[in-house]
Amino acid sequence: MESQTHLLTWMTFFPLIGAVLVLITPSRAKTFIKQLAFVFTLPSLALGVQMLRLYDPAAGLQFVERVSWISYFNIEYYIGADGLSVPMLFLTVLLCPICILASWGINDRVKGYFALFLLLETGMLGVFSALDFFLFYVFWELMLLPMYFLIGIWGGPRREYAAIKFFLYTLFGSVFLLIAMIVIYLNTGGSFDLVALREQIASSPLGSAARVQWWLFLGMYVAFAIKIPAFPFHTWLPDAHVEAPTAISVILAGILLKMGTYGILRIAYPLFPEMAQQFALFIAIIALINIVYGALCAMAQTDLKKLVAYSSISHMGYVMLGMAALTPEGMNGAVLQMFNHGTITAMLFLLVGVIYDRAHHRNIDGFGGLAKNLPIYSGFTCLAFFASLGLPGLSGFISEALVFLGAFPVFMVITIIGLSGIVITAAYILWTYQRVFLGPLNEKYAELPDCSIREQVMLYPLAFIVILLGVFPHLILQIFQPTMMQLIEIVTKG
Amino acid sequence: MGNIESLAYFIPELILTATVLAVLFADVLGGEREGFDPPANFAFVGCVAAFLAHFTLYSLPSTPLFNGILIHDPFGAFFKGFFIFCTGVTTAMVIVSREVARFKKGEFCVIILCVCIGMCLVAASRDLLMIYLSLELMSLGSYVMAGFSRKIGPSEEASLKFVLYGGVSTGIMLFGISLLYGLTGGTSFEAVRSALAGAGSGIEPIAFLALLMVLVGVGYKVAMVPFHFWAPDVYEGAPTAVTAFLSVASKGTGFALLIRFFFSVFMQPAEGGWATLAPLHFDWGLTIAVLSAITMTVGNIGAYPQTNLKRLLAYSGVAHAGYLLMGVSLMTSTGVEAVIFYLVMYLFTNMTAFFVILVVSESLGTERIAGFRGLWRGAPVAAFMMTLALFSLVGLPPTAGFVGKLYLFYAVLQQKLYWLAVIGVLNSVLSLYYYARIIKAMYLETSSETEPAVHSSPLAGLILIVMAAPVLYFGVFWNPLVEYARYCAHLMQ
Amino acid sequence: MHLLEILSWLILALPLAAFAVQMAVGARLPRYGDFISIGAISLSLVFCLLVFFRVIVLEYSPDYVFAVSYPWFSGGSIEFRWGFYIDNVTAFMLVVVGVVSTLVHIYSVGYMHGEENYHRFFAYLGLFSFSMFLLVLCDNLFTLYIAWELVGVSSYLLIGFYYTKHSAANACIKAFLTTRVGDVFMFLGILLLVLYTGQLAYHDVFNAVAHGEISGTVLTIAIVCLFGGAVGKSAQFPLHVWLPDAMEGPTPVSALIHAATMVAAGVYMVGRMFPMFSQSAEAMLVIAYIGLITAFFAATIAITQNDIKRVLAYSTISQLGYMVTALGVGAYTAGLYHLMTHAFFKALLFLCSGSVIHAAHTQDMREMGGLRKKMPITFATMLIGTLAIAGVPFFSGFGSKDAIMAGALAFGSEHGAHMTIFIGLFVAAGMTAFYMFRLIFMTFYGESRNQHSYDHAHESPASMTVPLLILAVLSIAGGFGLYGGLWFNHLVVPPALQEAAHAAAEHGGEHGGAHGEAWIHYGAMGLSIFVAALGIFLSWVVYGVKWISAEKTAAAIRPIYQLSFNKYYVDEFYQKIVIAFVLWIRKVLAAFDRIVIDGIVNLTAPLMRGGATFSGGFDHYVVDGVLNLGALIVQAAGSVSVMLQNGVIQSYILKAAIAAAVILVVHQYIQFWL
Amino acid sequence: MTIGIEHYLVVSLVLFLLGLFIVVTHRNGVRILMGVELILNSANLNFVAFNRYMPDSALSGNVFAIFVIILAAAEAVVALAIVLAVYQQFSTIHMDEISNMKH
Repeated sequence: MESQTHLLTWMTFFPLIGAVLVLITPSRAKTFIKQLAFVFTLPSLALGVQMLRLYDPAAGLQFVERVSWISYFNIEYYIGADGLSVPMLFLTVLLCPICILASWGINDRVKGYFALFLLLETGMLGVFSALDFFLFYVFWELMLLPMYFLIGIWGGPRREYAAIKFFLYTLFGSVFLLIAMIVIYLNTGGSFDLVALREQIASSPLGSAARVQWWLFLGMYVAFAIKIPAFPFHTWLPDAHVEAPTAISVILAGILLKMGTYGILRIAYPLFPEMAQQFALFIAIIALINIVYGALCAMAQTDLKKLVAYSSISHMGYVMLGMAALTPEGMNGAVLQMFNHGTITAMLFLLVGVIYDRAHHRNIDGFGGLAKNLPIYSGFTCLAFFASLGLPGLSGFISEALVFLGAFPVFMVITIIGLSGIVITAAYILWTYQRVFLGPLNEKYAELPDCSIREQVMLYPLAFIVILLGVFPHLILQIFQPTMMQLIEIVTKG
Repeated sequence: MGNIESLAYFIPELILTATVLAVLFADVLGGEREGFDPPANFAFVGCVAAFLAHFTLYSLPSTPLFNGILIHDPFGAFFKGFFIFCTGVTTAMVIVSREVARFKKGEFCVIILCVCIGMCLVAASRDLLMIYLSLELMSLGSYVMAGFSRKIGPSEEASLKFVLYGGVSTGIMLFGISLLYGLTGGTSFEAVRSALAGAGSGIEPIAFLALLMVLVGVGYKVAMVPFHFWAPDVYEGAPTAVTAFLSVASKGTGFALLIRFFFSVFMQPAEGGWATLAPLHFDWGLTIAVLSAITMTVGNIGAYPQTNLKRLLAYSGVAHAGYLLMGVSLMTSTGVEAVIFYLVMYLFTNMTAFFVILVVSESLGTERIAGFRGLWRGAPVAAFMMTLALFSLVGLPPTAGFVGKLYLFYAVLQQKLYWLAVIGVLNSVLSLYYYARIIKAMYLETSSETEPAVHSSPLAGLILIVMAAPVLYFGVFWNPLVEYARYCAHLMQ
Repeated sequence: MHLLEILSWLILALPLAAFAVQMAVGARLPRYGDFISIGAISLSLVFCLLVFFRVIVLEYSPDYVFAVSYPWFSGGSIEFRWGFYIDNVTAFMLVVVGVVSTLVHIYSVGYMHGEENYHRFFAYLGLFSFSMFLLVLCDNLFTLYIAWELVGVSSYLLIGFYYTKHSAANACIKAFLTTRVGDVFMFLGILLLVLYTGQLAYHDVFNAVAHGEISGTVLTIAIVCLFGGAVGKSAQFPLHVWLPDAMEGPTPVSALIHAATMVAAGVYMVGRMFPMFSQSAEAMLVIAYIGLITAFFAATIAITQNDIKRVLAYSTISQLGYMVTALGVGAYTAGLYHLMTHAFFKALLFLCSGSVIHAAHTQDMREMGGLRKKMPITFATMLIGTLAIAGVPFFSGFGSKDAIMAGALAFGSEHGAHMTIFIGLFVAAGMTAFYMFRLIFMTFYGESRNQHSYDHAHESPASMTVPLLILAVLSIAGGFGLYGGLWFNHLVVPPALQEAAHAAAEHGGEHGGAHGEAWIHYGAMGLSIFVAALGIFLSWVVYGVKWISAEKTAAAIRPIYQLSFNKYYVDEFYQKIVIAFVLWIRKVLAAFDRIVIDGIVNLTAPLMRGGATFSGGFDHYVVDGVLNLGALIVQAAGSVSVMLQNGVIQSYILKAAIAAAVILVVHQYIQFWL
Repeated sequence: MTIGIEHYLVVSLVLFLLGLFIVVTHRNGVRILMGVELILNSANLNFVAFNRYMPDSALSGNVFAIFVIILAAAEAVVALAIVLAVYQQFSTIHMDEISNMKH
C-alpha cells in the first residue's frame, strides 16, 4: 500500500499553508488573523481523527508516501506512521488548536506569532511522520527557528537569555546527530531510509565495529537526551518555560519533550540494538536521577511555571526508565506516559496561564485560598494535579504503574528508589495545591473572575482524555502495543 | 592549441575587455545625466553579457589554450562564471548605493572589470608566470578599490594596510615561485610536475619551503588564520560593495588558485582524488586540515566581541574560509565538489547579508549592531532577508548553508577525519551565538529613539530578492546544484 | 448476568453517580442535592443487604465464593482484568460499609446544615462510598491498589473540607502523604508478587503461593511490604500520626472514615490475603507485634488526651491494633468479628461526640460536664457505645474482644515466648475501659465547668439522634449473639488454600470461634470481665467521685504523663528528622541545579556579558554567584584573539612571518618524527 | 674561485631577509615599500641566476624577471599613490598613528 492516501502530507503541510496566508493578511486585522490561524489547524485535527480511525494496529507501517527528493544522495521524501507515531501525531494536532485558543491574549506582532506557530506545527508533524533520516533531521532543526523567535519575542522579562539558551542547547545536541547520520550514510553504502537501515547497518562493516557504534549511539543519545531533557542537560527547560508565553510552554512541554524519547525509540534503538542493551543501565540511572532530582528541585521552586517544568523533568524520567527496561510493560508504559504527560502537562500550563493572565505573577506563596471563589478553576487544577501525581482512575497512574511493573524485574534497586519519587511528587504537588488553593483567602485576589468560556473549552477536552485513558487505557494501548512488541523483539534479539 | 584558435574559448574575457573600453569612453564622453549613469550601467550590462557567454564554455572540451599558458576545463569555466557574477552584483550594488562618490563610479567600474579579468585568468592559468601576472593584476585593482569609500580616514587606512600586506605576501609567494623555477627549470605546471616527479628525494625540504611560501601568498588571499590579520581592518574600511566583493570573489580566487596550483603541481591524480608525488612524501593535507581547524575557531571566537557588522562578517569570512579549507585538505574529488558547492552557497548568502548592511547603513548612517535594533519595524523585508542569510551562515536546515556544510562534512567523514568533523560541527554551534546577536538586535530588542524609516529603491529590493531567493531555494531543492558541482569538479592536469 | 454481578455493578454505580451529579450541579439543586446522595447510598444499602441475604442466608456455607472478571487492558505480558470476588467476608463488609455510610449521610444533613460547599461534602461522601465498595468487591491486587488510593484521596478531600483553616489544610496533606508512604510499600509488595508469580488476581496468587512459586524470605518480604500498606491505611504504629490530626475534618467524616470503614481497610486486606500471609510464620509475628505495640501505646496516649475526638481517635488506633494482633496470631474470625462490631460502636461514639460538640460548641472535655440532663438520648447512646467498647458482657464489644483475648491466650500458651502479646492486650483492655469511662464522667457527670456553653446545650435534632439509636441497637445486638455467634463464627473462617489445606489453617485451634480448649475460652472471658470492671472502677474513682485527684496523680508520674500527653514525640520526631531532611535536601539540590549545572554546562559566555544588559538577566547572574564557566572561557578566548589585531600593519606582517616559520618547523619536525 | 649558483642564491636570500627585516621594523610607509621592492628583486635575482645555470637554454627565467620588474614598478606606483592619499588625510605616514581600526 504504497501511497494510497496523501493524508499525512496534507496533515503536515496544511498549517504551512495557513502560515503563508496569515503572512499575507494585513497586520491590522488582529482577530481575523487569530481566527484564520485557528481555522487552519482544524483540518489537521480532522485528518488526525481520520488517521486514528483508519489506523489498523496489526498492519505496522501505514499512510506511507515515498517520493525521491535528492537523487544523488538518494534522499527521499519518505513519510509514514506506525504505532509509535500515531499517538504523537494525534497529540500534536490536538494540542495546537488548543494552544491557539490559549494565545488569544497575544496582541503585539500578532501576524508574526501565528505564522511562526503554524510553521512550528508543520515542523513537529514532520518530525513524527518522517521515515527518512535526512528528512527527520531537517524537520528536527526546522522547529528550532520558530521556537527561538516565539520565546525570544513574546516571552517574559529574560526572554532573550532563555531563547538563546534553548537554541544553543538543542543545536549543540543536533550537530552530533548530523555526524552520526553522515557516518551511517557512508558506512551503509548510502541510505537514509530508517526502516531498512537496520538490516543495512547489520550487514555493513559498521555492524561489527562496536567502538564506532558506541560513539554513534552516544552522539545520538546526547542529541535526544538534551531534548528529553535528561539529567545533565536539563537546565534550559526551567528557563525556557518560565520565559515562554503560555501557549508555547504548552507546546514545549506537551510535544517537544516527547521528541527526545521518540527519537531514541525511532532511531537510536532500532539502528543499534546491541548498544541499546549496553546503554540500558546508564539510561536507567539517568532516569532515576531525573525522577528523584527533578521532584526534589520542584519542591524548592517558588515560581509555579518552574515547578511544573521540573515536574516535567521528573515525569520524563519515568519514560526513560520504561524505555531502558526493554520489557513489554516498560515500553508500553513509556509510550503511554509520553502521551499522558503531554495531555496532563498541557493542562497544567494552561491553568498556570489562566492565573497568570489574572494575577500577573506566578509566585506560589503570593496566592492563597483561591478555591473559595474560583470553584471551576480549582476543580480543573485539582484534577490536573492529581493526574500528575498518579492518582488511579486518571491516566497518569496507568503509565506509571506499567513503567514500574516493567522496570522492576530488570532494575530492581533503581525501581525501588524510583518508587520514592511517587511520594515526593505527591508531597510537592499537594503542598503547592495547599499554598495556592487552600488556607484563608488572600484578600488581594478576592474578586478574581473564574474560568471564562474560552478557557473552559480549552480544558474540557484534555480533562476528558485524562479521565477516559485512566478508565479505558486499552483505547490507546492497543494502537502502539504491536509496534512496541516488534521494537523489543528487534532490540533484545539484536 | 594556437593563439587564434584559443580565442574561441576566451569569449567572456573578450566581452569584459570590450566593456572596459566602453566604460572608459562613456566616462570620458559624458558623465551622467540625472538618474542615468552610463559607465556603471555599461559595466553591469557587460557583466551580464559575459555571464551569459560563459555558459557556452561548459560544452567545449577541456584543452590547454594559448600554447599551454592557460587551460580551459569545467573547473575554470565555473570560476569564470563565479567571478563575473560577483562583479555584476558588486557593480549593481555600487549603482544603487551612494557609497562611492558619483563622479568616481566610472573609474570604479573600470577597475573592478580589470580585477574580474585578472581573476578569470588566475582560475584558468597553468603557468607560474601567468599566475603571478594575473594575481598582481587582480591585487592591484583590489588595493585601489579598497580606498574608494566616502568615509575619509578608515578608507585610506584600509587600502594602505591592504597594499602593504598584499605586497609583502605576493613578494614572498614570488620568491617561492622562483625557488620552484630553480628546482625544476620550467614554468608551466606540466614541466614543473614532471621535473618534481623525476627528482630525487633530496629536493624535499626545498620543495616544501617553496610550497609554504606560495601558501603564504594564497593564504593571504583566502584569509587563512596566520595570514588573516588584514581582513577585519580592510573589510571595515572599504566600501560595503568592495567588502562584499573581497569576501566572496577574492576568497574564491584564493581557493581556485589553491586547488589549481597545489593539486596540479605537487600531486598526480589518483583514484577518487589526488596523491602527493612520489619523492615528496610529506603529507601537507594534514597541515591544511590543522590550519583549517585553527582558522574556523579563531574566526568564530574572534567574532564574539565585535560590534561593527562589517568587522563581524570579516571574522565570519575567516571562519568560513576554515570550513572551505576542510574540503581542500581532503584532496579528494568529493572535497572539491563540496568546496564548489559551498562557494556558490556562500556567494548568495554573503551578498545578501552585505546588501542588507549596505541599504540599512546608508539610511541609518551606522554599521554597528546597535543600529540594527528594531529593524523589523522599519524594514521587515530587509530584516527577514538578513535573518535568512544569517541562519544560512550558521548552517540551519531550511537554508542552503546547512546543505553546504552537510556536503563538506560528508566529504570529511568519507575520509574518516572524525576529529575535524567534530571541531567543524562545534564551530558552527559556536557561530550561532554571534549571528543570533544580530537577529536578537533586529527582532527582540526595541530601538529607543524613533529611527528614520529605511528607504531603498525598488532596484535594490529586486537585487535583494534575486540574492536571497537561492539561499532558500537551494536549501530545499538542491539536487541540480549537486549535479552542477559534480560536473565542475573536473580539473584537467 | 448473575444476580450478584448485577447487584455489584449497581452498588458501585449509585454512589459514583451521586458524586458526579453533586459535583456538576449540586450547588444549584434544591437543598443542595443532599437527597440525591442519601437516596443513592440508601439504595446501595438495600442492594448490600440483598447481597448479604443471598450470600449469607441463602448459601450459608463457609466457602461460598462468587467470582466474575472482565478483560480490562493488557500491559504487554500481563493481562489486567476487572472483576468481583464475593464471599462471606465481602458480604458482611458490604453491609458494614453500607449501614455506616447511610447513617453518616443522614446524620450529616443535620450536622452540616448551613455549611458552605454543603453539596461538595455529599459529593465527596459519594466518592468515598464508591471507593470503599470497590475495595471490598474487587478481585485482584491491582484494582485493590486503585481502590486503596481512591479511598486515600476521598479522605484527603473530606479531611480538608474546612480548607480555610490552616490546620485542616495541613492535616489533609499529612494524611495523604503518610498513607501514600504505606501505599508505596504495598505497590512494592504487588511488584514482588507479580515478578515471582506473574499473577494479580487473589485466586491465582493463592494458587501460585500454594505451588511454592514464591516462598521463604522473598514471600516474607512481599507480605511485610503488603502489610506496609495496611499499616499506612489503618494507622498502625509507625504511620499512625495522621489519624489524630484527621480529626480536623467534620465529625461525620471521622465517624465514617476514621472509625468504621477506611481504617478497617487495612485489616480487611490482611484478612483477604490471609491464606497467603499465613504461609510465613515470621510475617505473622511481625504483624502481631506491630498490632500489639499500636494497641498498647495508643491506649496509654488516649488516657491523657483532653480533646474528645482525639481520645476516640487514639481508641480507634488501639482497637485496630487489636484486630491486627488477632489476625497476626491467627485468630482470623475473632479479628474480623471485632472489625464489624468496632465499626458500629465506634461510629456510634463518634456521632455522639459529634452531637456533643454540636451542642457545646467545643471539643475540649475540660469545658464540658453535667450534660447528662441536657442531652439524655446522646448520653444514653454514648453510654451504650462505651459499655460495648469497654467489653462489658451482653454488649457487642465483649463478644469480639473476648474472642481476640482467647486467641491471643491460645497463641501465647502454645508459643510460650509470645505470652507478652496476651498480657499487652490484657492491660490495654483495662486502659480502654478506663479512658472511655473517663470520657463519660468528664462530659456527662459532675457539674458543668463552662456555664455559658452548658446553658446553650440542647439535644440534637431528630436527624442526628435517630442514627444514634440505630447504631446503639446494633452495638447491643452484637452482645446478645443475635447476629454475633450464630452465623459469623460458622461462615467467616480462614479460607484454606484451595489445593494444599496447609497446617496453618488450623493454626492455634481457634477454628470455629471461641470454642477451642474450653479453659482458654472461659479463662479469657473471666480475665477480660475482671479487667473491664477494674478499669471502670478506677475511672469512677478518679473522675466520678474524685476520691483520687487526677491532677495529683498526673504530677506524681510527671515524666510518664508528659511522655503520653505529647504522643511520645513521634510527631516531633518526624517533623525534625524526616521532613526537615527532605526540605533541606531539596534546597541543596535546587541550588546545585541552578548554580553548578547551569554554570558548567552553559556555553554562552557573551550571554554573561550580554546578559548583564537584560533587565532580568543581571540579577540571575548576581543571584547565581557562579559565572557561566563555559561562557567565560569562550569570551576570554574571543577577547584575547582579538587583541592580536592591534591595527599596526607591521605587527600583522611580523605575526604572519613568525607563523609561517612555525608551520615550517612544526611540519619538518612532524615529518621527521613521523 | 669561480662564482657558482650558490653564491647568487646566498645573495638573493640575504636580500630577501633584509627586505623582510626592513618591512617589519621600519615605521615609515615609504621605507616599507622599499623593503617590498627588495623582496621582489631578490626573487628577480633568483630567476636570472637559475636561468643562467639551467642546462636547457630556454630564456623563461629572464622573461619572468622582466615581467617581475614591470609589475614591481606598477605596484610601486599604486602603493605610493595610496601612501600619498594617506599622507593627505593623516598628514603622517608613520604606521603607529594610522592604526585606529583595531580589535
